[in-house]
Amino acid sequence: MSELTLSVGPQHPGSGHFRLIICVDGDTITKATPDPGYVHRGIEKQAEYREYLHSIPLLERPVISDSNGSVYAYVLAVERLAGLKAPERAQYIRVLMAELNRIMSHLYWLAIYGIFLGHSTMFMWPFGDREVVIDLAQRVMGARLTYSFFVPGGVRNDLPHGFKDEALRATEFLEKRLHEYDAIFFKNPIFVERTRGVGILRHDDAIRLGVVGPTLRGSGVNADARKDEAYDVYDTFKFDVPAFPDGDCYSRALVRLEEIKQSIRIVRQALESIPEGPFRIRHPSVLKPPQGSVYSRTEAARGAYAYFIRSEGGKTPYRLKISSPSFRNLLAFQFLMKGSHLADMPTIYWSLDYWPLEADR
Amino acid sequence: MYELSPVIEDEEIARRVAEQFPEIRIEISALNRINLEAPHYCLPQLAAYLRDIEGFDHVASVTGIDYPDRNLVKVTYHLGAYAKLTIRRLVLSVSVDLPRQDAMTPSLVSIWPSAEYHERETHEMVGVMFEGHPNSNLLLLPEDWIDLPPLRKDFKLRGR
Amino acid sequence: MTLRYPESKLELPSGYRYPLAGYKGRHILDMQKCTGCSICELTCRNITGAIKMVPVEGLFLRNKKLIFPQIDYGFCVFCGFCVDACVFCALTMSSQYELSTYDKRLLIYEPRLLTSTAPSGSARFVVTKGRAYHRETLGTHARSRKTE
Amino acid sequence: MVWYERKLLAKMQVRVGPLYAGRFEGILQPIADFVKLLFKEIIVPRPADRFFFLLAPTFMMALSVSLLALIPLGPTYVIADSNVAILMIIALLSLSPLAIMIAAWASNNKYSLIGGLRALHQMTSYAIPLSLSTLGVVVLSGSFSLVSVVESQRNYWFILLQPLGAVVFFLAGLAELERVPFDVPEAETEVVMGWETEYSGINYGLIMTAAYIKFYALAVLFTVLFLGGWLGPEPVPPLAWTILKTLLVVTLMMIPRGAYPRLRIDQMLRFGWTWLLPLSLLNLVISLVEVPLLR
Repeated sequence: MSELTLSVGPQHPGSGHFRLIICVDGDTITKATPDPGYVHRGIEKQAEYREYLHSIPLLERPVISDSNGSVYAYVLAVERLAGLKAPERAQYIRVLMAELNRIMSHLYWLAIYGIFLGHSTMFMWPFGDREVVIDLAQRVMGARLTYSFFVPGGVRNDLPHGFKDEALRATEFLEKRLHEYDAIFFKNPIFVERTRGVGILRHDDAIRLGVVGPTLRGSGVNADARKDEAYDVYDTFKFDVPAFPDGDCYSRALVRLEEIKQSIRIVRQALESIPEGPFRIRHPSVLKPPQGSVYSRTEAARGAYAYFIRSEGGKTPYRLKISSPSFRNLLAFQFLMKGSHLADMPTIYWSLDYWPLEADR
Repeated sequence: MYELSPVIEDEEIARRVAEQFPEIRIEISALNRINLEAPHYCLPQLAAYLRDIEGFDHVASVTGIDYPDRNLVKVTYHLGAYAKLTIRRLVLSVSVDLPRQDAMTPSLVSIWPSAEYHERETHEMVGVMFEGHPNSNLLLLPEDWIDLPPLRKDFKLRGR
Repeated sequence: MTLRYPESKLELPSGYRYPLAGYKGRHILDMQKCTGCSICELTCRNITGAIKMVPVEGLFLRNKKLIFPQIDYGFCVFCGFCVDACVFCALTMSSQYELSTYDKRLLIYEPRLLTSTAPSGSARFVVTKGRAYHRETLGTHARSRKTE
Repeated sequence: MVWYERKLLAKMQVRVGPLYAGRFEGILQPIADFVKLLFKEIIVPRPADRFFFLLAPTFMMALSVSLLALIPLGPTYVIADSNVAILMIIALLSLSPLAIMIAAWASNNKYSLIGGLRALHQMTSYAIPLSLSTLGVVVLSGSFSLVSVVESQRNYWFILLQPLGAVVFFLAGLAELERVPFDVPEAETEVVMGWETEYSGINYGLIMTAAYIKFYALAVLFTVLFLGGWLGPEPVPPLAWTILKTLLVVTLMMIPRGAYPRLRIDQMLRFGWTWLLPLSLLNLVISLVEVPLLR
């Protein structure tokens, strides 16, 4: 059979707003060219017209399943530009919420991975359990997905009464469920068969392509911006950075499972040690940071999320650059797809946790 | 993990770079942030040096900033390191000033393959030509885009 | 896990008002507190532009200009920055989330409509004997709008 | 039965399942779905071969329905009690790849083609273990007629004599029906909907109905071949016994859908040729040994 050229997406059940042009020879992919840009919204340009505070609802739009993670770096960058410092309680709340968001995002990932592998129970269960975390987040932040909760100089509101007990109960429930996931999904022979040894990204290649997040840690590089940058109060918590050396889809999946466990650990520590105090400092309602540029990065659910902001002293940023994890992982597509089976295409695709909106911005 | 304290190590790196490339302006802007400003002709040598000797093994982002009043476009590479543990915390930026018309700089894809898509994005968004880039088709913009590069300052959003 | 939506609904905490946590649902305007300072409009202008100040007839001692916010829920993203910005605590949010209508013009809430705490939205579900049907109640909505 | 599957799956996944159509827990949902499909527009893609494109669903339906005619539900509930019923069933089953290939090729779509090729690979490689495992039963009963197969199970159900054959038949049947974990031809994240991609409206409805009839037919066939058909203690009528046993088989066939992801085509073919085929041959040998022992 001669070579077929398939356009996977943007209207394909396994692609999202994204096109992957693949050439298949029989069942083997000979070439894969990613074609992003279907959801490019010019967020960087739009942010140039907005005041610092008012960009926040816009900037969390790229990744609604991890909206705290995506504005975290922005908030830190603006704080550093304007010389603000969030009070300690606010930093704890931020860490708490960012970790809850990470759990949410990873559960979402797991659920969709189930769909990509044709496992409908794996789709339903994590989605149901994600609801527990969403309810928790909603109690604090007042919305289910797009919170606009982090602001320069702290957070928007304090934790409600009784939040600690609720959160502890939720983490216990999640931990119980994670054990079940481990038994039912991760030890499922067909799941292992489908993911182990598929889409191998070796240690050197991962570094060379500059991938981030769980994709990187699945290749055995335990880099994590939470450790490297130690922003806010992350250096006071004990947590591990899971890394698995195999670099296949299975180890990328395991990294995410482990990360949920570590996030639960951080949440518990934060709930225990959260200090009393103000949650937001007073600052002028229109921020006018002095001239300068700042690069700040945080670890969002999909990897290192970085903002580069250039200020010329005005009310709005002169230039705002988002370096998003999905855009950086895009390069791995060409590399991983080549030579794999057509049937492995969705497995590899979603194991990178590619989020088209985040890549296009 | 650290042999030297972070601050001293940053200065150490800055000193080494200054010795090697006297024409480069170096600034340690904050903890873990080193900014270099290089003329564009020595970019490939600098990049090779940073990769091979200092151990910065990937590009985290490439930003182009347009300054119409100073008639220049500034391209900034943000570099990071994974393999060398002691400098993982560092983000090193290399900036190049280019003339606004006919902005052209050597591509660093051959040194850092991870720069490929970042450079492509900068090419279409800010209008910088990267010499020797393997594929400079439009990435995020529609294929039939004929307007100005959208992140140039003279490209105005409608209604603003 | 599954909620049988129209028959059973999500139990939500109370609405958001600035320093207190709560659900960010539809806005509620206290016309006695509002001074027409337009800070909410200024705040929203660069976020979505959903809020517009419109003149209202009547006697409001604190509001000399007699202008009040009008919110277009077709644009609103429920970020709640207008609530943060409101110095006089005139704008708060409620936990109503069923705002869908059959006509997008009905998504524009005039100031007087914003004061009511009653559930709004014209698409309604009618639950009979465990089964639910949706019914268009556009007429009643428009009527309630006129009377208020 | 569609309703039953959806409810069962929902239970496994902590969901509710169909709820509104019909008085009791949405029992009329399949009918509602079918009526909806009836009223939808039939879209024939421009590059498709119109005649064959429209022929394929009908052909598939005919194949499935004629399967039903051959399978006895009780001693008297049989439409065509043929002497060579088993042979005919195998023949009909091996015709269905042809129908799929017609559908795939006539659609003139790359995804349909890939899905169709996958289906072809899968069905041809699993039809062999399927027929070989039925051969064991034929050897034991000494007849190709399904009625006499059941009658010869008076003393023992054949599942006791031939556990291997039953397992092989079950797995090969799952593959033949394109059910999870063998639903590779219609893996929606890879090839959209496989060979069904271009079908819409009632054509799609026909394909789905045909698939479910085939599903049901194979479940009854399993009951007849291995579970002693309508044989059972007296007060319950024979027909009820068949239906009861069939329901059990159907449930067993549905459970994998909730518990397993889908296999990859090469893994599946490897499983078929390296495990199921030798096992079915082994089963044949076992049954040849068993025949003199039982006499």
